[in-house]
Formats: sequence, structure tokens, C-alpha cells
Amino acid sequence: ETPDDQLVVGFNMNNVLTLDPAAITGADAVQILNNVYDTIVRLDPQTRELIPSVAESWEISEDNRSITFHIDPDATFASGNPVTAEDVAYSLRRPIQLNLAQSTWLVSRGYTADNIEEMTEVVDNKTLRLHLPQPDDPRLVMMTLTINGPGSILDKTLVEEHAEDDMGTAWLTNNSAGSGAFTLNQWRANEFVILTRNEDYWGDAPEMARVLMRHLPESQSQRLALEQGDLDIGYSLAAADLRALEENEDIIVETVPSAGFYYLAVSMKNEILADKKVREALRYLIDYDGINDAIMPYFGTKRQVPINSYAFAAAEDPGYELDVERAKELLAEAGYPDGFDTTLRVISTQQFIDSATAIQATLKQAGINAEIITGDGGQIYGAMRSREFDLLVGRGGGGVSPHPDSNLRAVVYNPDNSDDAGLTNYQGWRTSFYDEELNGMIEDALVEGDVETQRQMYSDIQNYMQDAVISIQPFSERVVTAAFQSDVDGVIVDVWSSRFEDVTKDR
Amino acid sequence: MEPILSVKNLGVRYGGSAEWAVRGVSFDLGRERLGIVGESGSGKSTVGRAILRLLPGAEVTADRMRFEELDLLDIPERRMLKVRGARMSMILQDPKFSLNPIERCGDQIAEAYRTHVRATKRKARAKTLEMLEAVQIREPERVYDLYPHEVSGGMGQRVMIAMMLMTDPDLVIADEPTSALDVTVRLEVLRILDGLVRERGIGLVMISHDLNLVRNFCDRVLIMYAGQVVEVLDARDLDQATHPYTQGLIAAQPRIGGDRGPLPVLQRRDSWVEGAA
Amino acid sequence: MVTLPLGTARRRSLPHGLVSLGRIAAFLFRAPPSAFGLVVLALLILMAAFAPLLATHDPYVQDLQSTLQPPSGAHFFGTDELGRDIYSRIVHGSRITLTIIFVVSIVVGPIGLFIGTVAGYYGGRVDTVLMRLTDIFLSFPSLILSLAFVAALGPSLNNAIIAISLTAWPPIARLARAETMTFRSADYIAAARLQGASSARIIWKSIVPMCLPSVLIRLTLNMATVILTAAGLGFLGLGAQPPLPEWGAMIATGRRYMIDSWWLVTFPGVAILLVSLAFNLLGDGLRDALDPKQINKR
Amino acid sequence: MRRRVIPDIAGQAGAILVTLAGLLILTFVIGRIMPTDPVRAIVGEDATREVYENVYRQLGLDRPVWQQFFFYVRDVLTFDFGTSIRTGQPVLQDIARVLPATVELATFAIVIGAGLGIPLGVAAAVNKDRWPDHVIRIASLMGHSMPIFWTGMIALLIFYAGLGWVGGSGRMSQFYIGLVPERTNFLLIDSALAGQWDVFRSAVNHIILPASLLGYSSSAYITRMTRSFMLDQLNQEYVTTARVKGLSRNKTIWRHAFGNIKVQLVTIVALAYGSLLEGAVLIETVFAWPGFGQYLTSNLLIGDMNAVMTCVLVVGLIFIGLNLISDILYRVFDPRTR
Amino acid sequence: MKPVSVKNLSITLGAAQILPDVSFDVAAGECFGLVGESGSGKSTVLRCASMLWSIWDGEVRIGDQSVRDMDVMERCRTLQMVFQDPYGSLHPRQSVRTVLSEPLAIHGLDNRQDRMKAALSDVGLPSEFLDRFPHQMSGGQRQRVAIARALILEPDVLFLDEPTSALDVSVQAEILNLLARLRQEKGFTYIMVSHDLAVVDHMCERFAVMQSGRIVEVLDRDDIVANRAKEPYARELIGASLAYEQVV
Ligand SMILES: Nc1ncnc2c1ncn2[C@@H]1O[C@H](COP(=O)(O)OP(=O)(O)OP(=O)(O)O)[C@@H](O)[C@H]1O
Ligand SMILES: Nc1ncnc2c1ncn2[C@@H]1O[C@H](COP(=O)(O)OP(=O)(O)OP(=O)(O)O)[C@@H](O)[C@H]1O
Ligand SMILES: [Mg+2]
Ligand SMILES: [Mg+2]
Ligand code: NI
Repeated sequence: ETPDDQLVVGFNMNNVLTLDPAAITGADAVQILNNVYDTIVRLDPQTRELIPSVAESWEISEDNRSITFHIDPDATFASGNPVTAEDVAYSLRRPIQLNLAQSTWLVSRGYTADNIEEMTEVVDNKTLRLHLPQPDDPRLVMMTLTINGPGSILDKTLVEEHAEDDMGTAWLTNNSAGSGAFTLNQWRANEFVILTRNEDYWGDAPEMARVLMRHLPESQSQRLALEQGDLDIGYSLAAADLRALEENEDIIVETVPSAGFYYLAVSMKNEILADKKVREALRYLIDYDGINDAIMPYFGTKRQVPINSYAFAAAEDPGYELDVERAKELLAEAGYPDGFDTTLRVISTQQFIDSATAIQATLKQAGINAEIITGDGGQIYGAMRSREFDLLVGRGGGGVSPHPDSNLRAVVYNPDNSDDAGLTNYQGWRTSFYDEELNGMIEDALVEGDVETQRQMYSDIQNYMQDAVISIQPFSERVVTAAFQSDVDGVIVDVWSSRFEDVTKDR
Repeated sequence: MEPILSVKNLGVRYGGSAEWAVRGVSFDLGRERLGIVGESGSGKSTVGRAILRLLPGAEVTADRMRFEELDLLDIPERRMLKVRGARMSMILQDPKFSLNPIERCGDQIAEAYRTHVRATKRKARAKTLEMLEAVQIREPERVYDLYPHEVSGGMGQRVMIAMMLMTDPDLVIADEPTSALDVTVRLEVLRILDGLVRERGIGLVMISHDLNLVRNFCDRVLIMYAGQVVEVLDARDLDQATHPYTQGLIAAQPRIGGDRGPLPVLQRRDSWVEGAA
Repeated sequence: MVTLPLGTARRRSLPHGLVSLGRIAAFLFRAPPSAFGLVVLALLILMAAFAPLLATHDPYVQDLQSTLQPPSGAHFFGTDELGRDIYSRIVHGSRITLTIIFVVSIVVGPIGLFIGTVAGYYGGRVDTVLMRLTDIFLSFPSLILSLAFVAALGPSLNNAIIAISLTAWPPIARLARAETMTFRSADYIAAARLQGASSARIIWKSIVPMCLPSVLIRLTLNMATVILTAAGLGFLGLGAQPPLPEWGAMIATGRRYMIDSWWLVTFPGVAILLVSLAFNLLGDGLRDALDPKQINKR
Repeated sequence: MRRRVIPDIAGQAGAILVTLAGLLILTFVIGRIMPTDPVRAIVGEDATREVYENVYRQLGLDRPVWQQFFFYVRDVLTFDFGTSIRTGQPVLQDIARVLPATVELATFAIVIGAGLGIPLGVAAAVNKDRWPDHVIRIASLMGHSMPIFWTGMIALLIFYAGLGWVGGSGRMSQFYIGLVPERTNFLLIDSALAGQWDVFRSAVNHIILPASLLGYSSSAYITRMTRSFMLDQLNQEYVTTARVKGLSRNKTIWRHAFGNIKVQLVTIVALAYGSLLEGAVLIETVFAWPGFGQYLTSNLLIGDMNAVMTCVLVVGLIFIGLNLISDILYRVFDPRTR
Repeated sequence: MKPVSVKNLSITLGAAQILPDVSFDVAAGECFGLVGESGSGKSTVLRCASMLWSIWDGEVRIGDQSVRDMDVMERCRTLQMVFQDPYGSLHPRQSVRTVLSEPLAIHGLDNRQDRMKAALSDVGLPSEFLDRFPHQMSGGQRQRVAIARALILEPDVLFLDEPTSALDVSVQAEILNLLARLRQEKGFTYIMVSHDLAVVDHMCERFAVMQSGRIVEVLDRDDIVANRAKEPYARELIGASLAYEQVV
């Protein structure tokens, strides 16, 4: 039994290398920071609508080129300093000026080290006007700012106190300067994070005095600990254990959709695979139902379109099925009646390998011999980044913001297909997929001011992609699952929006 | 004369070996010095060790093996502990190996004493120093504190003798006590041993393969061949030995000032083994 | 005249040739533990040789319909999370284990023997240099060094074998050197030199045969460690990569289902234990049979 | 008598320096040829090229290799081992934190291992080829042959999940984490110092299982070595001498024979202690023990060069140190080498 | 037949000067003895003179050539050595055939079979022994094989390092007889180390008494019985041996 006013959480913090909001990568760090830093606006975990946070309200200008945020007069940092427009501006500038990992978000919205000062206009102490450097969808920009990292609001005064010439990066690695419900007490890489209640929190005080987020990468360890009552919530449980926990009356298992897809990526550099017919054949060589039923429970649900189902204007699945005969026909049309030999890369994580192996088996039925090459993330995605692969089973594709553009940019958009461009953050570039028309459609849809027109445009894009048979072929939409003690309430399962401030124990 | 040790028809077979290493050995020992000679592997040491019951795992049989009032064949090991080192002891061949390398010489001697006599450390030390003097060590105080590797071979052997005579045993078995030593010190050590044995009236079994040595230091000689006793002689009568083996051994030895022609070579015969059986 | 101390005069001569092989085998069979070791190893070799015949299933073929089946008549040791037959995977895994052992011995034995005998025979500076090198490698626990090497080379079965070989030769070299040092001053070496034999010839003809038995024993004992190290690397995901049926890797993946499906980790674990135990027992028995003193030293 | 020790140690120090230099090169090579890309680990999958290159430069990876080596050696010589990518802390500080966890485990284990192994080894030697010998040998060979990660998992299943006798993963029950003031980083000591006896109890509860397993496996080695040392000694003539003196079996064994293997045993125990580090890598993974082994492996996997190189260096140093200590012990305690 | 002369031989190993300065001459065809207590450096003299150790100073000449200047092959055919311990001087894993054919192979001599048989018969062993291994032979037989190995290269000088001290008296007699016979037949020059004066007296014309690396005195064999040594140490040594033997 854990104490009543303490929450003990098990998760995998392998990817947490720093707690500086500008430098973090991945969802696990975001999950920690969500409790420590407020963002200017938030997404409602249920409806995925934009809701107020540090900004009590905002206005979008007529021309869609600026957003004015009104900061909540009550908002204070844990240090006691009030949250000012100056703090917010500082926080938005910081990642870009430091050129750290999280700047990617803002860079993709057109902000640069040169324009960022000017784009973040401090109107008065409590008013900040954010200009958009390029024609854009302001909602998408705001969605980006809901993410801890690019959107985290830092206590400028406090950070500057501890800064050397690094805008406080060294200090922030281990310390927090936020206005969230908790403060960072201690972080031990790959061991634990301890959050303590921010006693002066400007919102509703959380019930938990202390949150211990324990690095328990082993699913079975989390399960054992949950069963023994040593753990309140487990965030990184494997399918088998979730299945077992579902049997347990004292444990609740909850699954919610999350950002991204599991996909089969095809390199257009490979002559054979550059053939649209071949790619289409591949679409028929994935056992969508088999994989999603046997391998994907708790990891993904069937999805064949590279736009997250909860996103604005997301289309229905086109209904591909495993159809070896059809695939064989297509292959024959393309000139490969007997199939061909190729490679299939995959990181050595269970559901990936399992999916890859399943795909390998179905490919085989159409005569395609795919040799599986496994490796860690660095090796597999590394090969993808250097555009040296044939087939690859991976996960990704944006979607953290519930906006189709988020997915499309990650998956198909590719403004420059040359090797030198090094646009490694675009899957389109990685797979050497280049379609000028599609690029244009994506750009146009984004800046369309009228919501209904915009919806139609995104629908067209999805049809277009299906016809073009793009290089990223999703077979499953990512879902995340957590298990928690039944007497714990208020758990948010999606790590991107998970916060512990509303968690209570009902004992 | 009441014998101290009486052995009849002793046989020893080592574990795992089909052959008897020693067969049918019989002898009585009074307060005298008995030599056992024979070539390497003839079973001399085995006899000595069998008497002290130091052969675990070996099969030892005998019609009789008595030491004073004790029947060595069936007293329990517990009582044997009181006999060994107290009333009978054994001097081993090479002081380099038979002293514990990490303990001081003196302490090792004293330990022998304190094992059998209730004595304070100080008393044991005094007694040890006395004994070291008795074996003609010039600076007993210094030698007491030396480690075995710090003493010379001759000195080590004297330490060994002191250790074994510490408790005034009635029977001492000396298993080639000097063969690891240089000629120059050999004699000296032998004299000390001889003197002490004589002085204290101890029964001594001297194991050696050197006929000359035995001739000079023993009263009687037992000649062994292939695990058996082929002849028993008074030391004085060694030259009149009748057994061809004994004769051969004597003749094969080159002598200082002897003639330098080819040495007579021993011709072994199978019949020696049967003959003695 | 003076004789040698007892021991030297009856020094046990070491056996040679086929006759002695037979004798060694007979000796080993007399002691039940080493007999057990021999039998297990014989079985392992048979298993590897006839793996396709013995296996009831293809070790790679998945059957997503029957995943995580407990042991039964159809699947002797049950199936894994992808419905692969564990028994068949273990049978095929024996090939990997044997490959590792074989390759490592082939690499490590000669290297260790060469470095050890050369260092021991020449002594002096050659010895210092070679032994410093050995010390550097020895100053790591083998698993950690292999870990570092595998990490450096990238995880795969081949790299695991290379890494293990890189870490496994120093004890052999040390042993060979120690043995050589004891033989170096032996009179038969002196005699060979007096006859004009070159150093290479002496090392090859006189010293190597003397070191061979203890090196072989040590290799045998080492094999147990090698198996455990390989399995450990596999377990950490740095050794053989899926879907290879390497036993350590099987445990690593099976571990995710351990609570409900005990057979996933139990059988590969038992297989590792048995083989490693067999090598240990065999090495122990061999040591008793040949009894070279140095073998225990690092 | 001490006089000879000093030049020998000086000679040893020279040898150690050479070994150290080798270690440095080896660790550097290992660190540099790692295919894992630390920059990618830092910037994440979706980073732009600018960000990537920015970090690449920050890590000094753009400099030529010889320069990197030069800087590495210079830094090491000034005890600057850099900061870990994973923790953002100076590596030395990290190691000072994780090493005690492992040392605590290893010490607990070696106490069990030596306490079990030495008497058993002696017992086996004394009863050579009789049933106690066989039983002990088999038991110790089992310990030597078991894959410790596997045994650890099974033991965890049985004793924690099944029987609930011991604590599960980690050094203490989860919710005690962070509640003990960190003075020495040895949890047992810290909690005792702070008088937090429930934490102490929880810590004992958690350490007992992994330590027993490690202890068992190292006792296997210790038993075997003790047995063979003891057999060597029991065949020595001085043991016969002791028996001739009339010493009882126990005294002969413990005072004389055992006395002579003490120094060797210290070496063996030291070695076993060192190789517990090795066992720790695996057992810490199984028991989620936040120690040195975990630190090393998790940093290895992301290519955290500073951390890996330092860890490897530290392990090397520990081993060199242990060897040196046992060497010195030999010289000090064995009268023959004085 | 070649004379041997040792001049100012000195060697230092580590900190210890093992031989400070040793000189003596051995006439062609002579048997020269070296006696002294254990560790006095007797074997060292032989090891240096035979170039088993090469870091010494001074000069050793065989015939009219310095051993240092001889080429290896020639040296091997000039001098050979027989060692003390017949158990240690034969490679435990080599058959007699291997032992004897090795030198022939190294020196590229032909007629191996005949040479080996001849060598064996010289030492009084039947040729069936060619296929035996050391552990299948008695100490005396092994020593014979060791002597045969030394003979097979037909050297002029034989160094004998306590060739019989590991053997029983009865076997010793056989080996001594063999050595005496070979010297007569083949005209070897012997340098023989022993610490048994009786053996020296039996075999050697002259001998040197050594103490801590020095030659104390060189004596004639007939000086033993009467103990005519002048140096105190030599007197003591001879005296002790005499006393020990109790020669009447
Ligand atoms: N521990 C043992 N195990 C088996 N056989 C042994 C053992 N000790 C001695 N023997 C054998 O017993 C026989 C007699 O040995 P013993 O040591 O008594 O001879 P010895 O006359 O003392 O010889 P030496 O003069 O060489 O000391 C020999 O054949 C020997 O091989
Ligand atoms: N390899 C070596 N290194 C250093 N010292 C040595 C070496 N070999 C021998 N010595 C020393 O040289 C001295 C002479 O040794 P040597 O073997 O020549 O004596 P020896 O007269 O032949 O003795 P023994 O009668 O015991 O054979 C001894 O003090 C010995 O310790
Ligand atoms: Mg004897
Ligand atoms: Mg000598
Ligand atoms: Ni080991």
C-alpha cells in the first residue's frame, strides 16, 4: 500500500536525458514537465479542444497573422513571482535562441533566431502578442504551444539567477522554474523523479503531496508492483501484462488514442519500390486485422490513413485488407510476378519486431523475400535518416497536435528531395518521397481561413495520398494504455496531456 | 628386553592400488636403534607412516602392531592423538617442506609441547629454548623467532628434531632425516640425533637408503626390497650379509680410495620377492 | 649420496596419444559428475547436428493463432509470444551455442597459447610487454569488457563472439605463461637448446604440448563462462538478435511474459544451466584426470 | 624486512601506470567507435539538422580524433570526466552516487559468499572424494553455472510475487525513495544514521534476495578455489608434521593448512568481489537496482561516451586496485616474500 | 679429444653475484670434478660454459675456440650435457624416438635410423626402446636415454651435472660404469658435477672444490683419502665426507 498523499507512478524514463523544457525529447519528459510547467493554453484531455491555462483568454487577428494572449492575473510561479508577458516571451524565445531540440516545433512554424524577438511582442505586463511569421493556421500554432517543451512557461527571473551563458540550461537540467502544480524535487536519470506539491499553486491545490515517478522499464516489474500495491499507476505495461491486469478487480486498465502510427515505410530510392504498383501491392500484403488483433492490443488500433483519427478532418479508413492474390496481380503488372528480394529494418522492440515478422510472412506469400534487419533506434532510424534502407517498420508521423497538418508534415511533406537537404525530420524526405502537387495542397490547406473549406481540402489531400500510394503505409494508429489502482481517480492516460494535479485517492 | 614396538606381518596397500606397497613386515624394537634400508620405493617410509597411523585411505593389516601397552591396530584416533607426538614421533626428510612456512620455528616447537603438556606460553617458550640448545643451536633466542625459510637446511632439521623430541617420546622414527642436507652438516645432525636418543633411551627407527649411514648409527638393520624384508642383520655384520640384494647394494657403492674399475652391478632376481614372502 | 625429495621422484607423468585419450575418457566415466558432463555435451552436439530432424517445428515460423501455449503434446515446451515452438527453438539454439563455443575456442586457444608461451619462454621485455597487454584486458570483468566491445561494434551474434574472444584470451595466456615458466627451466628444454633447436622449435615442439592439457582444461572451464557471458549479452539485447533462437535472447524476450508463461524462460534457462554445468563438470573432471596445478590461477 | 616491499611496489606502480595508459586508450577506442549516436539521443528523432549540428559541435565531435583523444587524456588527468549525457551531471558525481548502491550489494553478497564458500571449500577438501565433497562440489558448480539473470528472475517470481517474503525491485519500497537523507549513499547506513528504521528494514528486505544470489554465485568460485588451495596444502609435508605432533584434525586443518591459504583466499575473495561488479550488471537489470551496472548499461545503450569511458575506467581501476591490494597483502603477510 | 679452459668466468643475476671469478683448465680426455655444497654454483658453471646462459663475462674455450664465437650448430656438436634429474630431462610427451631424432633433424644428419640405434646400443639399451615414453622407463633407463641423446651428435666434451644423484646406488653403479666405458671408447672430456666425493674419487682425475661461487682449491683425486687439501673449507668438506663414509 502506498501512502494516501503520495502517488507512486511507474514509467519508462529511458529517453529522459534532461528536464530543461527546451532540450527534452519524447513524451516521457513531457509527462514529467506537464506537472511542473504550465503552458499558455492547454488541450482538453477529453475533447482535445483548446482551453485556457496561463492565458485566461486570447484573440486571433482577422488576417490570421497574430494571436493576443491575456495572462491570468492570478498566475504565479512556484517561486512566488507573478507570471508576466515578459516571462512568456522569454520562454518562447529560449529554445530557438539556444537552438535546442524543442526549437524544432517553433522552427517548423517559421520562427527563427532572427525573427523570434520581434514575433513575441510584449504588449503590457499581462498581454503578449504572438505574430505568425508565415501564413499559417493560428490554431495549429496554439496547439503547438500546448505542448510542454516549446510551450513551457519559465520563470525568467529565477532562471536568469542560475544562468551562466547558457540561459540556465545546466541548471534547468535538474531544477524547475515553472508555475505548475508541482515542483521538481529530485530527478535521477533512469531512476526516479520526485515531484512535490507546489503549496502556493495558483490553481486548485493538488491532493497529492508528493509524486514519485519511478523508472520501471520492465513491464512485468510494474505489473508485480501494481499487484503487490507498491505502485499506483503503471504507464509502460506490455500487452500480456495489461491483459492479466484486466482480470484484476483492484486494477483499472484504460486505453486512449495517442499521436502517431505504426507504419511500413518504403524507400523510393529503391527502384523496385519506387514503382507505384509495387507499393500498392505492399498495401495488400499487410495482415491489418491479424496484426492489430494479435500484436497491437494496447499499442495500436487499426488505421490506414496517416492522420490521427481524433484530428480535425480525419478521414475514414479506405479498407485495405490482406489480399495476396491482388498483390500478386499488381506485382505481375509491375513486372515482378515472382516477387523480389529486399530487406526489412525494424528496431528490436517487441511490437515492432512482431509486426515486422508478421509482415515478412505475408510478403513471403507474394514471393517477396524480406530479410529482417534489427537494431536499436539509432541504427534503424539512422539508416532511415541517411536514406539507406528498403523497407522499414517504424512508428511516428506527428499528431501530437490534433491537426492534420501535424501528421502531413511529418509523413509526406518534402520541400526538397535532394540528399543534401538533410530534412531528417520529414519522413517524406527520409523515404525520398516527393510530390510537388501534394506539397502545394498541404501548404494551401494549412493557411485556408475558412474552416469548412479547409476540411474539404484535407479530405482531398487524403484521397490524393491514397491514389499516389505514399511511402509511409500506416497499419495501426498508436494508442497508449495505463493501469492503475481502482482507488486512484483522475488519472490521465495519454502521456502528452497527463497531469497528476487532479489525482485523488479514494480510500 | 620388553620391546617398545612390536610389528608382525604388516601389510599396507594404498587406496586405489592393486599392489601391496608393504607385505609381511615383522620386527621388534627395544630401546635400540633400528635401521631400515632399501632402494627407492621399497616401502621404507610406508612402514614408518603405518606405525604412526598416518595413512588415511590406505589399507593396513597386521597380525600384531603393539606400541608399549597399546594395540595400534585398533585404538581410536582420539587416543592416537595423545600418543602421536607425545610418546612416538617422526622426523621427516626435508625441513624445507616439513615446517609450516608461515609460523615461526620456535612457535612450531612450542606447539608440539603445548599440545601434550598443559603449560603456559612462557613455560613452553622456556622449554623450547632449552630444547633448541639441546640440539646445539647457538642462539636459540634468535632462532626461535625465525621463519623456516630463514634458516639453513641443517638448522631446520635441528628444529625438526627439537620439535619431535620435545615431549620425551619413547619411540622416534626418522625418515631419511639427513638426505636433504649437505655432507658437511649431515654428520653433525646425525650426531645430535644420536646423542639425544642415546641420552634419553629412546627407541629409534632410522629409515635410509644409505647403508653406510645405517651401519654407523644403528644397532640392527632391516633390509627391504619391493615391500618386503629380505634380511635382518646386526649393523656390525653388514659386510657378512648373505642375501645377494644386500651384498649387491654394498658392492655397488663407490668408495673413496676404492679401486676405480667398473663397479659391480646388482642383478635383480624375481626369486627375491617370493623367497621372502 | 642424496636423493630428491619424495615428490619429484614419483612425479606423475602426463599421458599422451590415443591410449591416454581412452584412459581419460574411462577416468571421466568413472566419476558420475564428469560422466554427466560428457553425456550432456554429447547430447548437445547430437542435438545441433540433427537439429532439423529433432525439431518438431520450424524455429522461425510464427503461428499467431497459438501464442503462449503451455507445454503440451503438440509443443513439448510450449510456444512463445509469436507462437513459435520453444522446443524447436531450443534445439536450433544449440547450434548457436555450439558455434559460439567453437569459434571462441578456435580463436582464444591459439592466441592465448601463442602469447602465453612466447611471453613465458622469452621472459624479460617481451614478457613485460605481452603481460601488460594481458593485464589491461584482465583488469576488466569479462562481461563488462564484452559489453563495451559489443556496444562499440554494434549488437549482433558475430560481434558478441568477437567481443567474447577478445576478453577470453587473457586468462589462457596467463595460464600458458605460468605453465611455460615452470617448464622453461626444465632440463629437457635446456637439452633441446643444447642441441641447437631454435626458440620457435622449442616453443612449438616442447612447450606447447606441455601447456596444451591445462589450456584445454581451462578452455573447457572457460566455456561455461563463455556460455553465460553470451547468454548475458543476449539477455541485455547486445548478443544474438531476434529472431535467432539464442537461449539468452529467448530469456530476455520471454521475460516479458514470465509471470503467466513460465515456460518461456524456464526451458532456455535450464538449457543454459545444463550446458554450462556440463562444461564445468567436464573441466573439473579433466582437471582431476590430468591434474595440472596451475589451472586455477587467473 | 619491510625494505624490499617498497621498491617492489614502486616497480608495481610503474606497471600500473602502463596498464592505466592502456586502459585509457582502450576506453577511448571503445568510446569513439560506438555506433550509437549520442547526439541523436539528445536531440531526439524529429530534430532539425541545425539542432543536430549544434549539439554535435557542443559535444566536440567535430574535432579530429587525435585532438579528441588529447583532450580526453588531458581531462582525465585533471580528473575532469565530463558530464553524462543521460543525467546532465558530472560523471564522477554520478558514479559516486551509483557505486555505493553496487558496493552495498556486492559487500552484502561477498559476506554471504565468503561466509559460505570458505567453510564449504575447506569441508570439501577435508572430505575429498567422499559424499560431502561431492555434494559441495555439485552445489558450487551449480552456482557457477547458473545464468544469474535467469535465477534472479525466477527467485523474484517465487520469493516476491509468490511468497511475498522479500521486497521486489529496487533498493527499498518505492515510496521511501527520496525520503532518506543522502550522506554516504549506502542506504543501510544512511537510513540507520537517520534513525529511519522502517526504511532500513525495507532496504534489508530488498537487498537480501539479489545479494544472496550474487553471494551464491561468488561462493561457488570461492568454494572451488578454497578446496583446491586446501588440497594443495593438505598434501604438504608440514601437515604431516602437524599430525605427527599429535594435533587434532581440526587444529591441523584450521591452524596449519588454513593458515597457509589465508593470503591466497584474500586474493580470491578480492577477485570475487571485483567480479561481483560483473554479476551486478545483470542482476541490477533484473532487480531494477539503481547501481553501477545499470548506469553503465543504460549509458552504453545511448552512447553516452563520457559515462561509459569513465565507468570502464573505474572498473579497470577497481580491478587494478584489488590486484594491488592482494599483491601487497601477499608481501606483507607471507613471511617468505618479505 | 679437446681440452676445456675456463677463465675468469663471472656472472651476476639481478643483485646477486653468483660466480665472482672462476677459472680452471681441463685436459683433453680428462674427467674433471666439481664439488661443493648446494648452491655453491656448480651447475651455474656448466650452464654458462654451455652457453645456456649467455650473459656472463670471461672466456670459455673448448679446443682452441671460444664457445662464444662458435656457431650454434658447431657448439652443439662440440659439447653436450647430461642433467641431474632423469625425470626432468626428458620431455614427458616425447618418445625416445622423438627425443633422439630431434637433434638429427635439426642438424640435418642422414642415416637417422642407424644413428639412433647406435646411440641406444652405446648406452646399452635395445632398439625396442625407441618407442617408449619416459614414464615407461625406470630412472636408470631414462638417464641412459639422456646420455644417448647427448652422444648422438658425437660431441667432444660432455658436461655431467650430477648425473647419478637422483638414482639408487645400484642404478648409479650402472650409469657410472657406462660413463667410464664411453670415455674410454670415445675419448670424451668430462666435466662432472657431484657432491658425492666417493663418486668423484671413482670417476675423476682431478676436481675443484667450490664455495659460494668461488673455486677454493683444485685437487687431485688421490688427495681425498689422505685429505691433503690446504684450504680450510676444502679440508672440512673432504673431512666430512671421509667421516661420513667412516673409511677404515
Ligand atoms: N600416497 C601413496 N599412494 C599410493 N601409492 C603410494 C603412496 N605413497 C607411496 N606409494 C607407493 O608405495 C611404495 C612404497 O613407497 P615408500 O614411500 O614407502 O618407499 P620408500 O622406500 O620410502 O622410497 P624412497 O626411498 O623413495 O623414499 C612405492 O611403490 C610407492 O609408489
Ligand atoms: N635463474 C637463477 N636466477 C637467480 N639466481 C639463481 C638462478 N639459478 C641459480 N641461482 C643461484 O645461483 C647460485 C648457484 O646455483 P647452482 O644451481 O649453480 O648451485 P649448485 O652448486 O648447482 O647447487 P646444487 O647442488 O643444489 O645443484 C644459488 O645461490 C642459486 O640460488
Ligand atoms: Mg621414503
Ligand atoms: Mg646444481
Ligand atoms: Ni568464473
